[in-house]
Amino acid sequence: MKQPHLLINRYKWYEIIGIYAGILVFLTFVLAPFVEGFLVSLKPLSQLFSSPYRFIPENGSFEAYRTMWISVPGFARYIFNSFFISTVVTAVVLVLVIPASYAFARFEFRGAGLLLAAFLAVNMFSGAVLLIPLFRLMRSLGLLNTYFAIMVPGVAFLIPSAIWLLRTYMMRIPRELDEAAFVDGASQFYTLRRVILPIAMPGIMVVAITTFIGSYAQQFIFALTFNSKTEYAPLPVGLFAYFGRQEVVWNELMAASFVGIAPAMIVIFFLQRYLVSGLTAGAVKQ
Amino acid sequence: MGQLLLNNVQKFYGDFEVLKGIQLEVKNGEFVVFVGPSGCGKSTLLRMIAGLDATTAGDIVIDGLRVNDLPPVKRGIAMVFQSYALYPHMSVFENIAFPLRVEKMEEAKLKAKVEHAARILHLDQRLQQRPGMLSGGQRQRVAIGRAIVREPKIFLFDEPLSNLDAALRADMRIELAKLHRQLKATMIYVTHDQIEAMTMADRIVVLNAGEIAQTGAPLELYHKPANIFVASFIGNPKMNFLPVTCTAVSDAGVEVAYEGQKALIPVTPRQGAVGKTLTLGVRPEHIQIGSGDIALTVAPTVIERLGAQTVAYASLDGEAENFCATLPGSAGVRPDQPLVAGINVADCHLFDDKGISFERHVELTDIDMNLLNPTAAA
Amino acid sequence: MGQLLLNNVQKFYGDFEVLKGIQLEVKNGEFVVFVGPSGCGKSTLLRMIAGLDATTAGDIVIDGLRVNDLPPVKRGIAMVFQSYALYPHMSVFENIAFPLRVEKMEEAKLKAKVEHAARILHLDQRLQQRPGMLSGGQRQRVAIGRAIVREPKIFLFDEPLSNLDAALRADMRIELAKLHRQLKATMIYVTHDQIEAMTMADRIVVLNAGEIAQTGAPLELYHKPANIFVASFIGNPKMNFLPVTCTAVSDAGVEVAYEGQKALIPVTPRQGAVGKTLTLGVRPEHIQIGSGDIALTVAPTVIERLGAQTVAYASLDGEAENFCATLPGSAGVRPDQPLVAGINVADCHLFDDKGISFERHVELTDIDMNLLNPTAAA
Amino acid sequence: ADQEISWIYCGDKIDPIHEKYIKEWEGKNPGWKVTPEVVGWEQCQDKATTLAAAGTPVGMAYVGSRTLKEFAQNDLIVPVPMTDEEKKSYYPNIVDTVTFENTQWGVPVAFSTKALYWNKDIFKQAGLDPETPPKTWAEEIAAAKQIKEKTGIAGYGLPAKTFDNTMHQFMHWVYTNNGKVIDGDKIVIDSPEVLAALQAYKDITPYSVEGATAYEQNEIRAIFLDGKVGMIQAGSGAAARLKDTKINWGVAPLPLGPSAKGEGTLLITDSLAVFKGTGVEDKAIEFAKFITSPGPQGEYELQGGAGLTPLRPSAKVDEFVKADPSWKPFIDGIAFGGPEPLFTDYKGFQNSMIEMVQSVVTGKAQPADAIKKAAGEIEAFK
Amino acid sequence: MSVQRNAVIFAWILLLPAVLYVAAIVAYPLVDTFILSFTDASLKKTTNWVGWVNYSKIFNATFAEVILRTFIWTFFSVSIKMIIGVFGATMLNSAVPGRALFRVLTMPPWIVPMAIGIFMWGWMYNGQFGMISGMLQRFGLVDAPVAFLAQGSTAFWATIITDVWIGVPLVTLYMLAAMQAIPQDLYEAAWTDGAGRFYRFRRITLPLIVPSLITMSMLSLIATFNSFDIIWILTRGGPSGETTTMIIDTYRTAIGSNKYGEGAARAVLICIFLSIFCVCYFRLTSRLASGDKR
Ligand SMILES: Nc1ncnc2c1ncn2[C@@H]1O[C@H](COP(=O)(O)OP(=O)(O)OP(=O)(O)O)[C@@H](O)[C@H]1O
Ligand SMILES: Nc1ncnc2c1ncn2[C@@H]1O[C@H](COP(=O)(O)OP(=O)(O)OP(=O)(O)O)[C@@H](O)[C@H]1O
Ligand SMILES: [Mg+2]
Ligand SMILES: [Mg+2]
Repeated sequence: MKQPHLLINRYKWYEIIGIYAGILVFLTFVLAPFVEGFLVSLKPLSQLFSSPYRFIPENGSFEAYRTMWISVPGFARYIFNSFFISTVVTAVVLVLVIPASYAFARFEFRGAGLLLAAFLAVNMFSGAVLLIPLFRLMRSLGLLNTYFAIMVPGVAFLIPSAIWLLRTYMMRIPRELDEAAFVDGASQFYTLRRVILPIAMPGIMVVAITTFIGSYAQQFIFALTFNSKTEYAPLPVGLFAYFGRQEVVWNELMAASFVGIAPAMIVIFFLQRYLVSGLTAGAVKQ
Repeated sequence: MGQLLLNNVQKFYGDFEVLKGIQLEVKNGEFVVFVGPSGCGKSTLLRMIAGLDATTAGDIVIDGLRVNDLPPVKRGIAMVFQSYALYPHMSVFENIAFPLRVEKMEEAKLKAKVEHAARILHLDQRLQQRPGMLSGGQRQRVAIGRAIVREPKIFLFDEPLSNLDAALRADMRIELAKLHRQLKATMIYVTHDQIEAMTMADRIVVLNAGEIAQTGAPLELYHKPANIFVASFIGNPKMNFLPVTCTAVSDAGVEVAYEGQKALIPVTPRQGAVGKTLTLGVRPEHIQIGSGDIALTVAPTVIERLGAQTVAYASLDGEAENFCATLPGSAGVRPDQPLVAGINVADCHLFDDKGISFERHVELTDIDMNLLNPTAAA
Repeated sequence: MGQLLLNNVQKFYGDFEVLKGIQLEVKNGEFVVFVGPSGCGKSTLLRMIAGLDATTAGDIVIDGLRVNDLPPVKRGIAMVFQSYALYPHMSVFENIAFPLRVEKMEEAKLKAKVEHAARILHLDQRLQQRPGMLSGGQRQRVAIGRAIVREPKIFLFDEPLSNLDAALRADMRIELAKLHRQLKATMIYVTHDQIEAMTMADRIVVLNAGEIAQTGAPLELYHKPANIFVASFIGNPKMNFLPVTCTAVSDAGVEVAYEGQKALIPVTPRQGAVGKTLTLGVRPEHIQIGSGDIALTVAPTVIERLGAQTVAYASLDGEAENFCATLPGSAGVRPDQPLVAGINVADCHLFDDKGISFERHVELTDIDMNLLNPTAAA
Repeated sequence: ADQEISWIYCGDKIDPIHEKYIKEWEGKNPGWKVTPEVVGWEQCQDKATTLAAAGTPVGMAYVGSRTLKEFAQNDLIVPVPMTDEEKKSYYPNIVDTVTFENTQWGVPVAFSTKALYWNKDIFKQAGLDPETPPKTWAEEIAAAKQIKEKTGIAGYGLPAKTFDNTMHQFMHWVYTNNGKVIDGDKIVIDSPEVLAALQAYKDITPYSVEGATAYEQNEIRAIFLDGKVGMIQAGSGAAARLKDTKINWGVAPLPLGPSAKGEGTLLITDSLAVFKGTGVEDKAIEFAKFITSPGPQGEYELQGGAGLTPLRPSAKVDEFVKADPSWKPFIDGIAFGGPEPLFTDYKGFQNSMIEMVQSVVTGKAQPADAIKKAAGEIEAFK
Repeated sequence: MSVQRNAVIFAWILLLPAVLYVAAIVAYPLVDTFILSFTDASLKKTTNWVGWVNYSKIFNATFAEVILRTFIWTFFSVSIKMIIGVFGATMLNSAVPGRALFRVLTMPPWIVPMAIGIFMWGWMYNGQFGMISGMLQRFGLVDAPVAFLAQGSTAFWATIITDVWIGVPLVTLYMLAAMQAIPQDLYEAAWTDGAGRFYRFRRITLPLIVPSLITMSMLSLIATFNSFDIIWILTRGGPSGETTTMIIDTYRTAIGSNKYGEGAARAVLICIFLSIFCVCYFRLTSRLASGDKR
């Protein structure tokens, strides 16, 4: 192994063991349910419920990963819907949130703190309670049973945390950059577009990723209530198609979950550096 | 044209009065340096001229037009920020071209202008690089380039060199001075480094706690500081101060006593000084080893040998500040070995109990023929 | 005790050789300054001595013990970082007390030590404040305080003054020099500011691209630089260089020709120099107006008037660098008015085509009695 | 254009038999379309309610019959009166499950009853006669005890998780002891019959699967399928699954309590409710009756596996039972079965009942106290 | 002056789209909920204004229990999240080979649809067929299956742990980011002074991530207080109501029993509680931040 140049990062053997043990414990906690889920996905349905507990399933196979496509024929469509909805939601959130965060980060105006708190308050109401009023709203907007039925409320509930994150990031961009552009005669929109936007890109990436995931995996209740058309249903709703009247097709459900989150995992894998460094910048309080 | 008039300009932050009625006129083509300790309001004043900060009271007049309510771009100024404020995501070319892009200048003309500015600033080779790849001095020049292309009437600089190291700072000083002569534009330059002020300014404005302490040509401030504050701020190492007692006053000057020694300081006398405690000022470079009109025996504690000169620091009894002497070449002083420091009365400055100086009998025009018409040299 | 021996110390970053076999001995109580341009490896070397960076090859020996594999605390060193590295969440007291807390020193003793250090550094009034509320110079002293309390054998400083402004830097220089005399500890100090090097060092180590260019007392480097690199690095403004042709060699020195003028430079001659192009070096402070052994007619483009001295810069035909002269007081030079710059051969340096200097006939002990036993002064 | 009857259809996909008959009905009724929306079991009921509450009801929805009272009282659904002839076609007591204020509010579409399954191998292992299932609670408890003590295997599978089914399971015990929770408008839970049932719960708990409150019926069934419990009470679906295992099993009517008049069970039906205010109510009723008429319904419920019990007696059913005797106990229980008690706040009632059961099973309360507490609570949910 | 005013107008122009959007979509339902909380809204077609009745109905003996439980549940969940998050971040912040991969591996609980993650935990907790009980039996630590959701005590902790699991990735990531923002030279300085790894963690890392820790725990607190799916799917608030929190209670009332008015009153109450928390938070952080400025 190559030794690091920084001696402070050079570990004694027992420290290395300690760290890896720590990581092992931590990742065990984080991943154990997935191991369980994966094992379930490998078991034939008849062997799902058998004791004593066996770690390596008997007759394990990847059969469920094949049959899942057959028993819920629309599954590919659900994944596509999730992707499509999340992409649009992310785009809309960014369009709304970037200017708003900039305003919060840069301008001092009366009520800024209150407004920011109000945004946070949106998160304090749980979706379940707001369901019926929201439904009425969606209906009067004529959005029921369209992609918009899922996207529109999704955007609204993802805006607050996105503003919160991006604002902290933008506060770290030196104010002189705006001022320099101002002195040079750039309009404020021009400054936002040509100066702030490109510099805030890492922060925007982080917000984009968190919004995307929030929308990809977590927005279940709206999708379910405001949309009745299978062809628009996103992944989480689609997964519930594996719930039958009498029982759940557990192995296929788990297989489908793994297949469903794979695209997002791949995205994360390639963006993880960006994610951590972007958060870093945003994390520092002024 | 780039004339600037500050008429009783005031600035409050809440109840805190940062600038207390600044009155100043800057001529076209003049290089004016605002200097003063940290927090005295230099940046604030510059930003008010630029149009970045609002003015609480008073008028800012550029070329006869009151600009208080105009945005920066309409004031005909350009500003170079202490932090350079370069756009990290743009190439050097785009950074310099930014103001022109804002104006929507046509591509060919823009290119020509940017390249011209780059040539002046020796940046031709760097146009395609990002600011992150440049050294401090180069970044500085990019920031200046961005100001140049707009052809402003007035350049504003806020401590542009403070992020650079000593050698680079010296080089950039010279380049800026050359640039001033080349562009013949009005420049207003903020620094708290008195060497920069001395070397670049046609005229220095010394600010102290929101007020103008003195305005004048560099050597005027050096030789005839208006008060203790200016005297100690201008000159490096800074002036030594000794408490003296005024014993007599005559047309020839003021006679003072320091530890039993009497000396006649050639300054314009003032009534009622006799018997008071005054402050005698003498610059380190005016102290010589051996006797003088006043002689002090001091034991230097620290000796700095710069080769070209030697600086000796000593502690005087009862004084918090070091007593300092700059001696030519490799003077044969050694730490803790007492020596006699001689002071000539002609080199002395005298301040009253309020810190206001007595006018010295020095003819500035003898020292530098430019002094009384500084812009003629530019 | 704080003796340090670097024995053929090397450092690679990947394939990039940052330090190329450094050989150096530092005596107990010595104040050694590492100086060199940015990126030459000063910080790396210091960090290797501290035990922060790994050593690729060679030995680092402190007081006879090879410490390559010891952690910093076991090496008996203390380090002051360029960024101060103060703990923002702790008071000044706790910052200074940190090393003692690590040692689990008992409270009363700890308190006494911290307060003693604070007194030395004039921080008594600040002990309860957070670093964020301090000025740059005060922060600097807190960082030093943290180093002092450990009573290390060797202090390591990495550009401790580079974040301070000019006036503060001058003050801190003096304080550090005093501190060195007070503590009598070995100090190794990194800077790229040659003035700091000159004023504080017992001995300067000039680094260039990972190699030691020269080691010596400040005035030794000033008067007898070993090569062009050192010559141009030491001294401010930097030495002027002129291309000359060697016409003859004799015991008295080397005869060179510059634009038709011949002059005999009093240096120890070397074989095979005749006919070659050599480089003549002369410091700005050794140029006088009027005739000399060599005379140049130049038109200064920029004049810097510092009051105590005047610096004139001129461009020579075919040279990229400015030709610079430091003239005493308020010399009567004006921009663009040609003048004659005279150079005396006794002040001249001569370098061969590889940049190695010819030894000058100057007796250093004539200049400063301390020079050849520098630690005696400390 | 076509007029539409929207239908919230619970499940993962439309049953092919329903699909077939929708086509048929659409063929017979030109200009009408039935548009089922498949919603998972967990959410379908809530979704229908939400839509109705928000003022855009669906044409028709598949709901648990227990909610019909609440819907009806709030004027969300229209009555679907049955002719006497229609009523008669069903097994006894079934019509009661959709009846409130003397009229019918839904068309039964699915029906389930429970019977007792036992594991013959475990019985043998415990020294019990593998061919004689317990007939009374006392026998059942004794058998469970013997199994537990002799083999270490749990004797009985008692589901008591916070789930709908926990109350259902208890109601089976109530109905096999001639008990009642509500009579007309009167809460009668505080009766000796119900108390006996709860006492029996308490008695059998020690010999039941450890941690009853962690399991609902499907989990208990899975344990039975795994051969880890001696007896459970479950629907017909368990039989279909047992056929795939190596287990030696039998199914019998639910054991009876001391006050029983005959075999009993809880009759759970799901119904098609027709919502008010859609403008297609009449046509929806017509369709609902068609899709549950003996032909299509018979075909649908006798597929097996889904755990359904036939709604109506018929020759086909008899034939079916003959071919597979394991169906018999499910149908026999209907005679003395009872409906899910109808409450205005059914969920509130159910929560109280679950609470009552759990407090006894976990030993936190004595049966008598628990019933008293529940009786007080459910008064508010009428 | 005019410069200033322009800036304020511009700020509002920037804010307007987001504010209008959120107001349009969320404000109306919020206000509606607020109004609803003073009515007897239910499945009934007519609703009547009932004033404070819904609120007064809430305050009974079980509600006090529910509130207390909610606080305890939230407190433990948030604290454990923070502890594990900081622990994980510390581990992932060590310069050991493979850490990029490890970082990616922390994210799945965040990415997987929440319900699915909870189902997986349901499997884990299952006494007969689950991994935990199975492993415990395999290693002979228990001899009978342990059903973790059967007793109130274990179910309480089981739901907390699942909630922690879902929240941990974001906390870890955020804390990792905060740790990376600490200048390396502070650690080097401490090390030269002889501070060991643990000492450095305790005296430097920990105090310096406090502001981020507070921000995160704040956001986490809001989410945790309203954490619904976990308890609902795992235990439905049981057994014997021992995992019933305010949000479960609210859901049961509003959606389960269709008492929209009473449900709304509970929702408003939750918002009030959280607002009080937030105000305290702002107070706390502004004090800490001012003390910590560099
Ligand atoms: N936004 C503000 N609100 C309140 N006070 C301010 C503000 N900006 C500056 N000040 C105060 O105004 C005074 C002058 O500040 P200014 O930045 O002009 O000083 P400066 O002379 O440029 O100092 P430096 O040399 O350190 O840059 C300072 O005391 C500062 O604290
Ligand atoms: N971690 C590293 N990896 C690769 N190269 C490095 C690393 N650290 C330093 N270097 C290189 O080593 C050389 C010496 O760096 P060092 O920091 O010692 O310079 P320095 O003399 O201290 O410069 P400065 O005056 O700018 O501080 C530089 O060229 C630098 O690019
Ligand atoms: Mg400033
Ligand atoms: Mg360095």
